[in-house]
Amino acid sequence: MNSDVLIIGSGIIGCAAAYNLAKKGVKVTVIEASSNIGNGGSVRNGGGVRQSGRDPRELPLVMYAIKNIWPNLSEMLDTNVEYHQQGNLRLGSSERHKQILDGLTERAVKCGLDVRMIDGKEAREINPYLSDAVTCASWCPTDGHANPLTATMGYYKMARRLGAHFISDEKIVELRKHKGAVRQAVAASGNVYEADRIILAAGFESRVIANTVGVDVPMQPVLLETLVTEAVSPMFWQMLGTADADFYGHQTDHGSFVFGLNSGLEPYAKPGKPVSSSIAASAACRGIMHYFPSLEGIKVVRTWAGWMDSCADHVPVISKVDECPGLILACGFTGHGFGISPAVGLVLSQLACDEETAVDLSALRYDRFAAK
Amino acid sequence: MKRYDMIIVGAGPAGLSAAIEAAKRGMKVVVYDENAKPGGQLFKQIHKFFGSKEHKAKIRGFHIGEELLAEANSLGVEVVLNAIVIGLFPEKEVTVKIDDHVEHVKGDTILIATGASENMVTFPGWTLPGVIGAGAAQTMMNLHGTLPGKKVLMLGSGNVGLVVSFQLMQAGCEVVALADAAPRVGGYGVHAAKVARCGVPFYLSHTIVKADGDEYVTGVTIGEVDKNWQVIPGTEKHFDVDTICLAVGLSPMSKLADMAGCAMEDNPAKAGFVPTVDKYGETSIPGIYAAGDVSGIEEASSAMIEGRIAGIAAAAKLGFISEEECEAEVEKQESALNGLRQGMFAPGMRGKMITETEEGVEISQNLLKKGFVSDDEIERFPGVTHNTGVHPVIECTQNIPCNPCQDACPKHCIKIGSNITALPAIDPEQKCTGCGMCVASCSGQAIFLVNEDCGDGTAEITLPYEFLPLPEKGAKGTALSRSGEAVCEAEVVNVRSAKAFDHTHLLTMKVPKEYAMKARFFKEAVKS
Amino acid sequence: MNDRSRDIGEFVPQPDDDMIVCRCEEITKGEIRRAVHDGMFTLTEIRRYLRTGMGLCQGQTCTKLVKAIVSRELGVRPNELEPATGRAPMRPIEMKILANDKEDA
Amino acid sequence: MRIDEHPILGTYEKGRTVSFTFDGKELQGCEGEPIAIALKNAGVMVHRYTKKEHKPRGIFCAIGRCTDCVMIVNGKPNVRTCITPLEEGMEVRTQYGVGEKAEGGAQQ
Repeated sequence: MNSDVLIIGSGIIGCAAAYNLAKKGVKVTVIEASSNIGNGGSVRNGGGVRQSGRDPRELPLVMYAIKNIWPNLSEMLDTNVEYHQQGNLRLGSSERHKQILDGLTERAVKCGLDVRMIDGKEAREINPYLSDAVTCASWCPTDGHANPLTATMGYYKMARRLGAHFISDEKIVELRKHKGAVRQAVAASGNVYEADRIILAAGFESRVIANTVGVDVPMQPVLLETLVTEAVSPMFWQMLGTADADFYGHQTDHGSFVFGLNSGLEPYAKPGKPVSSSIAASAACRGIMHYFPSLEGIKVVRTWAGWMDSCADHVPVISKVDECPGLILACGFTGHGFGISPAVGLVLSQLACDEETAVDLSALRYDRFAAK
Repeated sequence: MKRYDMIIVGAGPAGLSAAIEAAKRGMKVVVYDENAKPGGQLFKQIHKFFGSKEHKAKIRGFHIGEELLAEANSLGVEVVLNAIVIGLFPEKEVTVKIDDHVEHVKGDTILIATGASENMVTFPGWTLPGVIGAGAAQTMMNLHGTLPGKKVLMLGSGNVGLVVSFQLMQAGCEVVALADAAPRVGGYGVHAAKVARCGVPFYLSHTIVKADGDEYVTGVTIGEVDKNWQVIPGTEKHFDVDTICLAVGLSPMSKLADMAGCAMEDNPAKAGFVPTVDKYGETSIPGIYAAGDVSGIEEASSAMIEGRIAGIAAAAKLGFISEEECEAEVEKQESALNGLRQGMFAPGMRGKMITETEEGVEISQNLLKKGFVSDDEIERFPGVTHNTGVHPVIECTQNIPCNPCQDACPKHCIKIGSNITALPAIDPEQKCTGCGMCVASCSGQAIFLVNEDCGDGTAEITLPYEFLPLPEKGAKGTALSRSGEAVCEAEVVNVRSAKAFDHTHLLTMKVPKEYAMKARFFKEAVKS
Repeated sequence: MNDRSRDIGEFVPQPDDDMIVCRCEEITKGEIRRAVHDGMFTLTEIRRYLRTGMGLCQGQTCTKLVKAIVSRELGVRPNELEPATGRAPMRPIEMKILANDKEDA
Repeated sequence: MRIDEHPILGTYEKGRTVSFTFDGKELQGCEGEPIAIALKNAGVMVHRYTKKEHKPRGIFCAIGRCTDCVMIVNGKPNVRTCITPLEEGMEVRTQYGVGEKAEGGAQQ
């Protein structure tokens, strides 16, 4: 099967790239290994659309997305992505926390971001549900959150409407070069897909696929866990995080709370099917209740786990590969790909069309791990 | 972490049976159940069960529950109630909510016996208060002593729909009609017949067009469906009801097995998404078993045997018994299970159209379409014979695995033989004494004692009666036919109650002798 | 392989499209059918896109109903559709109870 | 309506009669029975109105699965009344959407 651009992976990165390419009139095919569009980290995260706390190297991407794409995304995708831009509170309750938050804030201010440290009292003025345990917080008023599920499915829906071709239950196992350029992707089924450009956005699976053309990205699968609660009346709209990053999340339009969890055991999860740990949700509930005691009576209805692609230096690779013309890498998002995904989709479409990218990507090149 | 030899999720018939077999062999067993009362659905089953003596036939479901519970308790099984199993994690770790906390426990073996949930159908108004599941009706009546409503329409003619319709009437509701989109009654004919003779009209090939009401149900419209399940215009019938009861099948509640990572299959023969299990009930994860409805919808009697097998197999796995002992015991249970899986309603027969019995007798089409055997069909069945004096008339017309009537008769008038599904036949050589044990023993309430000619132009019919108020000797009223139609006047000449009858009273009514083979139920005249 | 661009025909409105199917989230038959035509070919995708089966009861009532609608729309047998994965907790559990977990009570 | 005597089950073991309130109105029920049963016997059919379509809902499964019968009990929303035992003095309220009826008649 022939296309102009082949995208491997139908997470929000793949879907957003497909949407932007299809909009340009490019013939694009998206191949998904699993049965469902949008598997992986795309549907297993806290939904943060935040600038604060980000590595300066990927900050321009999220700033671009927040300025130019997120505010209109629901309209663009004919899907309510539930975007709210009402700030991000990163909470702390100790001197150690304050040090962590001070450091993050200092770096972000250097990058020109409107973020500042506030005390517990001011934090409680912003969010009256916070407990007295909160003694400090970083506050970024232009941050926000959105719904990862509908955003991912919305990109898929619109890309498909615009003519992008999606195929699921088809696992790509090998890339092949043809006359010096990467041109073919071979599926486990034996099907061969050909394209002028191949975007590899298959999460941690990207590594083994890229390896087949002699390219390596140092990353490994790390478990992500999420919990969601019953719906309750609206309480607050800020995105929340903590200095220890033990939980992060927000209340959705629907009224439920979505929280990402971090029990510390995630890097040691057993390979294979992602499985929730028996203690992570309990630990997260303790953390949440420490800062939000009024949530103690709210019921958790579901927990789920998935793999994220944790890159050696915790920022993604979004890059052409010089020695493999035709191959574009988009992986290693390390659990914070959601907020930047609209911008990543755009720049990937620009890379694939050999256009200048809207955001400078030089810090996210594949060869940053190479010898000096 | 606390460790058990076996953790059982669900204290229903499968879970308790497994617990008994495992504990009997020395295992440390805990059973968790989310309900306040153990027994699963058994405590809502107030009818007598079918089967053979080994299957606890003719014992009412809730009594079986009590027996199992007593046995489990006496063996030291820990049954923890109001205990919600939250999840089943790797290394057979279970988290369970008890009171205000969550406990982590591990089992060397685990049995998932979570049962089933009810299927639903949609129609305009199906979300109105007053539209309830048949299980909800049972819960309200049989556990909480509360009527679900005054006038009820039942949708579904499977065993649940039939049994619950009867229970609704026993509790004091009026069942205005029983409807089913299928063209034929899905449950046991004897269950249908006992509902029909009370006067409940059956509407097969009918579905609910809509439920009326703004705040809650005030009525229902049903209509006949064509081959494509579309309502035929002009066939609509309206009933004033306050309750619509849905009994449209069950699905295995297998979420826990799925979460644990057991290999699953969507198998229509098992009525849904189930863990794949081997003959011991073991799933793809060694040491995790599944038994009862969660591994395929069947009767409670089958669930009990599946549970026993899993309990025995787990004991062998952990070295409490030898492989040989396990094989021998499992084989015994399997043959019992196979016995239950015989006849016209066996799991393998689902969806098959049966035209005649094993004996070659043509099936009553009227029974399948209207819920009762017509007068001209009844004579062809081996249990229906004529004799002078009092004699049993057995209106059991389908091959089902059940034989208590054979043993109930002290005079050996009733013959089923070694094939448990055979239709009961009458031995004309033996003399009926009219003791009535057969009438009370028949779980299908299909046996009557008839004296066709008392010599004075009348006949006497003794029938099983499980309603209140119980008519007294001398009560006058109407005799109803198999279809529930009033056919003649009748007078109660005898009422027999005995502990051995277990709440099935034997009502003897006198009718004109031409109605001896027609009158099958008694309706007392309203006392002025 | 599952080709998401295959022809499943046009979306044709039906008289009962406004019937509630997922009782918790109040999702109608029409919304589900439309989602299928927008490419949501699996129960998991329908769930992500519409929230069917993601309410308080976690799909205990509507799963089979949604399955029947989606399979009819796609022209496949219901058992060809894989149900959404079972997740803990099996019943809604309050945070303060979940937070209070112990090994030996 | 309560079943006084059942032909098979006889009479039912019930807890003592206790008072509780439903939307401020005092009602009686049996201690320990599900709240939904006490309400049913008091003639209450509607437990809540839904969030999107504001439609009435009541008992549906009666075993805690479907969550249709949820109400606000002692200030807590989304309480499954079919499996929550009745206690003396409980405050039971009709649930609108996911919580209390909002001021001015609008529903949350």
